Amino acid sequence: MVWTGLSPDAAREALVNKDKSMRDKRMALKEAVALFIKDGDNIGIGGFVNIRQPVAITHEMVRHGFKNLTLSFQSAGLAGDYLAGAMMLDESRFSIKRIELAYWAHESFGLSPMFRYLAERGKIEMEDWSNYNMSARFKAGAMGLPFLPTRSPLAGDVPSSNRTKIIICPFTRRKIALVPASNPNVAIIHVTAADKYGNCIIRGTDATCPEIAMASAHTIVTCEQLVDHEVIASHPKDVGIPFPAVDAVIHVPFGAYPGACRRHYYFNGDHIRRFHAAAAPMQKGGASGALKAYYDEYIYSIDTFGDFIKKFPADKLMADQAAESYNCQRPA
Amino acid sequence: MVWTGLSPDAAREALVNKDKSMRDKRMALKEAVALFIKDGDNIGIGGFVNIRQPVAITHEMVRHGFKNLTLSFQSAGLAGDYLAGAMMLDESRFSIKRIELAYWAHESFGLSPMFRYLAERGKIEMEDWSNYNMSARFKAGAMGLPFLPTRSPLAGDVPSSNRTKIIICPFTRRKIALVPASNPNVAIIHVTAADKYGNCIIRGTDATCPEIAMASAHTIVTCEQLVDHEVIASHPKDVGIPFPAVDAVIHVPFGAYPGACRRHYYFNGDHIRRFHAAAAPMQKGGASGALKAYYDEYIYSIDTFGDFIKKFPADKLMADQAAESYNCQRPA
Amino acid sequence: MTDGATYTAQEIIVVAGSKIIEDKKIVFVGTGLPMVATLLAKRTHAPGLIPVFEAGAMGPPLNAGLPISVGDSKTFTDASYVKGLNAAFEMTQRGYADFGFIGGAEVDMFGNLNSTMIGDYPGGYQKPAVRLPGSGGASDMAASCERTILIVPHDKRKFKEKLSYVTSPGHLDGTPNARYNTGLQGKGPYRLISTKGIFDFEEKTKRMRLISVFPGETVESIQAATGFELLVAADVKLFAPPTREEIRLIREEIDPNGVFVKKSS
Amino acid sequence: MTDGATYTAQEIIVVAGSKIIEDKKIVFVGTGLPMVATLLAKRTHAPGLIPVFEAGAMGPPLNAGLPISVGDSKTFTDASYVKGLNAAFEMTQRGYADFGFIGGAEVDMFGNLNSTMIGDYPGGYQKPAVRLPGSGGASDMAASCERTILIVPHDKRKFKEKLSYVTSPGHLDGTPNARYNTGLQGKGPYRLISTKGIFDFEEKTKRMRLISVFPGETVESIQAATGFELLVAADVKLFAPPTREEIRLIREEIDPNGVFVKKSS
Repeated sequence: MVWTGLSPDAAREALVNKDKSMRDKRMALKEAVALFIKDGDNIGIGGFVNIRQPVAITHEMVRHGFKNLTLSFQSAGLAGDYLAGAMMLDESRFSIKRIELAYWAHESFGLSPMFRYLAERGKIEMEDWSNYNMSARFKAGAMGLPFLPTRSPLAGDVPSSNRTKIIICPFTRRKIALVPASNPNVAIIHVTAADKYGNCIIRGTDATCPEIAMASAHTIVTCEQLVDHEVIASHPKDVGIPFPAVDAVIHVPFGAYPGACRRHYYFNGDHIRRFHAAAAPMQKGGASGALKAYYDEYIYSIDTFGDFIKKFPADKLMADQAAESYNCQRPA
Repeated sequence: MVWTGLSPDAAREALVNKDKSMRDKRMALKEAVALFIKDGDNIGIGGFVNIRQPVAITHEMVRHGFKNLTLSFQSAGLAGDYLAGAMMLDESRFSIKRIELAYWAHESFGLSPMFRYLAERGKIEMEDWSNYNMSARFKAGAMGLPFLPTRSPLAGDVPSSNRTKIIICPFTRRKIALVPASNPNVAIIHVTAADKYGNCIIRGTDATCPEIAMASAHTIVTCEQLVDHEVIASHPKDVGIPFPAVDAVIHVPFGAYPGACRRHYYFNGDHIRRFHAAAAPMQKGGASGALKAYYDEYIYSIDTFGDFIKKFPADKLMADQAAESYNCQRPA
Repeated sequence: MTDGATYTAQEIIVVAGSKIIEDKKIVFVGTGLPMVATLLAKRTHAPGLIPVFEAGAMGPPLNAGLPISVGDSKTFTDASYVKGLNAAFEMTQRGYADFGFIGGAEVDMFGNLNSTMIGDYPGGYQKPAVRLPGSGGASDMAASCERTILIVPHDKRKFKEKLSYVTSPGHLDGTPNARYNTGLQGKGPYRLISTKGIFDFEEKTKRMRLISVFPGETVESIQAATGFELLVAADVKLFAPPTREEIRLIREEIDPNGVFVKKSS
Repeated sequence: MTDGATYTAQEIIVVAGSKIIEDKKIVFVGTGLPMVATLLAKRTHAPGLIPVFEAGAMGPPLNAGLPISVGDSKTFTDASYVKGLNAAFEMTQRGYADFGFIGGAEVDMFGNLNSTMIGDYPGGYQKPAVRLPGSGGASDMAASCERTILIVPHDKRKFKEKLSYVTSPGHLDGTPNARYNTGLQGKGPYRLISTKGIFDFEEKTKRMRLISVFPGETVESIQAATGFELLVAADVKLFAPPTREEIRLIREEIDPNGVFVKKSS
């Protein structure tokens, strides 16, 4: 097995045949998820740990139900958790077959009980890489290359856990690693602002969102702000993802919540802990009741991500906005 | 011969041992050129054709005098011309040994008589690459890699003109080219704005300036505007070249003139043609008088680039500024 | 001429070039006449055309007028994306450029182009008879755009059996899958526009084939000005001369200063 | 203790870590205690320290306080350069990171770290006894920072003869030029800070060597808590306990909410 998404030749062919024109790509999130994601797809997940993860898109994916997905990311937190939690509850409704990853946990918010549950029971294939490996793999895919060379990690057990090939550099005669491109079927990305054509502005870290979007056959983008094209085009160097890389644009305020989004809101740590607490019993061998209750309340019983956000008290949402406005002070 | 600048290992070693602290790097252009450039060096030239070429730096290099330089660039116009013209006049005072290039001419302003003079008389070693090859070579150098793979041009005579190695990709089993990194000794770059530490903002095309600066052992930057660090740090995503990559910062308004610089001035085509007209007789086998007169008037008889700019009538400078402000309308 | 416009050889190239480009496609635009043809297409049948320039601009409306360089400030204003050369070529390598519009000093029957040197390669490489500018981005566009449109002024010394140097790979030696086998992407040369007519490349042999004759030329006059044997399509068309409106757009609106389209004098 | 401060095991790690970092150097900061140590260094002896975070920030002053993630908004405000993960790791690969500050769940005598899994590799890789988060950027920092500073809580089960899995390469098997020969860059592990003392890696054998003992510990107590034979420096030092001011800075200014430095209760 070399390619788990599209091969480089297939990725080029798909892009060549795609309608890359500048057209209105706004649609409902439900529609985008149903239109572009299929069972068995390799999904490239944007953001980094709990920063700008495509949380709203994962909720909609859970509601829709998909089977045998491959998830590709460098470091994920909530996006992985929401998909994995659905699998913990009912594998016939939602399942992940394989993950290609560098890190799945929550830094100061601790380990992911969902990842531990699936991994320690042997329920998913794992392929471990480093953050730079996964970033370089998406970048190779975005550049239209079959691989990129890297100097890390090169030694230890990471290279033997995956498809890295170590060669002798023909110029230096020293060892160097080649990591194969990742060209996912669908990229799921949350950005700070976008226009209706899909030109995206990302504040704070780009993470590897531009690379994942350019590498994938299709890209679904949710955005905190939907702005006129003229506003974005007046600062073209701010555009991190250009419109031809994007297939669907959905305006979803708080789309990365309870994670953080630069200039908009800081982490809701309480809710992250509450979500994890609901999964912890199953990870420890206990019952699914708490996790099922969480999914019923926050995902299955509602129709849109807007309904999820409405479950938070306005003063809590405003407090998380205020915390971010302290991190990043600027007049409106 | 594999490495004409620093080898990848030597480039890393030089950077590891360099003082990368955040300190005031302002100095006179004369001082920077004398301090960082040596005979025999490989010089990475920023800009693209006649856009944001480091013209002021090349004037100072000509006044200083250097021998046996290697010039590395994707597409150059005026910067190459000013250095080459000096060699045409007196090889014992200024000489280029080798060029690694994709293009040396002036688009709508025609061919370079200086390049034709040196090339057609066999006075310089040439190594032809494509624009993407040279860009990827600088990028490999900037990334700390010994090479990058590329899919172009792969066929035709360009790969056999240079050190490209074509291998079978171990993942796809298709042919792919590897181009060796370029790590010049010194990068010469003109930017739109910089702070005293060397954080640079580039408007319009980045060309390959960030890559060249990050790849080189030393970088000399001239800037149209020298601004407070706080002004730049308030928009950190606008920074194209970060301070540790820069060794000298010199405030030189019109530093790319008579070429163009986005948001500041458009081309002075008349002066470009006048400069070329001075070199044309020698290219056709004639006398050096016109070219010598040009260099005497515009470079040798004066002390700084400010004196060069003063030779243009204020209304012409203002007209070229006005032309650019039409290209790129924005209130001050 | 249909409506009585007079025009120059460069002007008919521009008109022919603009008509070959399709609307709503991404076009990687080389310097010179391709820029004029792109603007003409955008102002006539292809308002949704998306230009890309190698210095890094994607999708500018070009409202500030004709760029005189592919890194011109006019290419960045109101663009959708602006980076540098690496980004432009990486996008092309990825498959984002539907068309590439390139020129050359010499062409052979398989659409390979020379823009590097006149002389003997490799023997005379370090001291060429005439040194041309070099590849620039042309060889990259030729390697990785999905389809390329070539522009070469027609002249027996430019349409050659064997090039001094192959800068930009076309259909190589014309053998089946020649491009794929060398690692290239894209379908290669799609059309060639000269000062005398329009050519495609025959499916099986990949040889240059005359498909359209400019006014005043014949199959014979074009073959006579060509240094190799041309294929000729069964249904060669007579290319309609530029209209008054097309010429007016070129002369008055697109290139009023004659930067690339020289004024007939 | 010199001035009578009481402190926790995490607090002395933070103080030791901050003292190892040199002023005016670029420090690639991993998540957790390294962030606290970096802020403490910046507010004491190393105001010119330049932090880099793997999500893409270079040189932020961190005036908005302690980041709780290496991609935290606080790392971007007033930074000198902000891109994404590729840029941060490319700079490191190029040689821009003088120090890398990383943690792990297990360490061996050559400073190799595990943060991937507890269990049997490769046999039990797809069903580990305990699945840890994975490398993240740690293996990249270990591979390409010029010198690395490791932080591992001291425990016989964590200081092991053989790791379950080598995530982040240290001095590998300790043979001469082992790192260079596998293609790695940088000098590898420089110091290790545990909850019991500070270690370097002896020049010739690359084995972990005790150089500084935290208050309350002895060479013997530390060896007893270590799963392999430690080397011991000829002049082992007693590490001075944290000062009241250092503890105040940590508790009141740097990590007042106990995000990474747990409050003793």
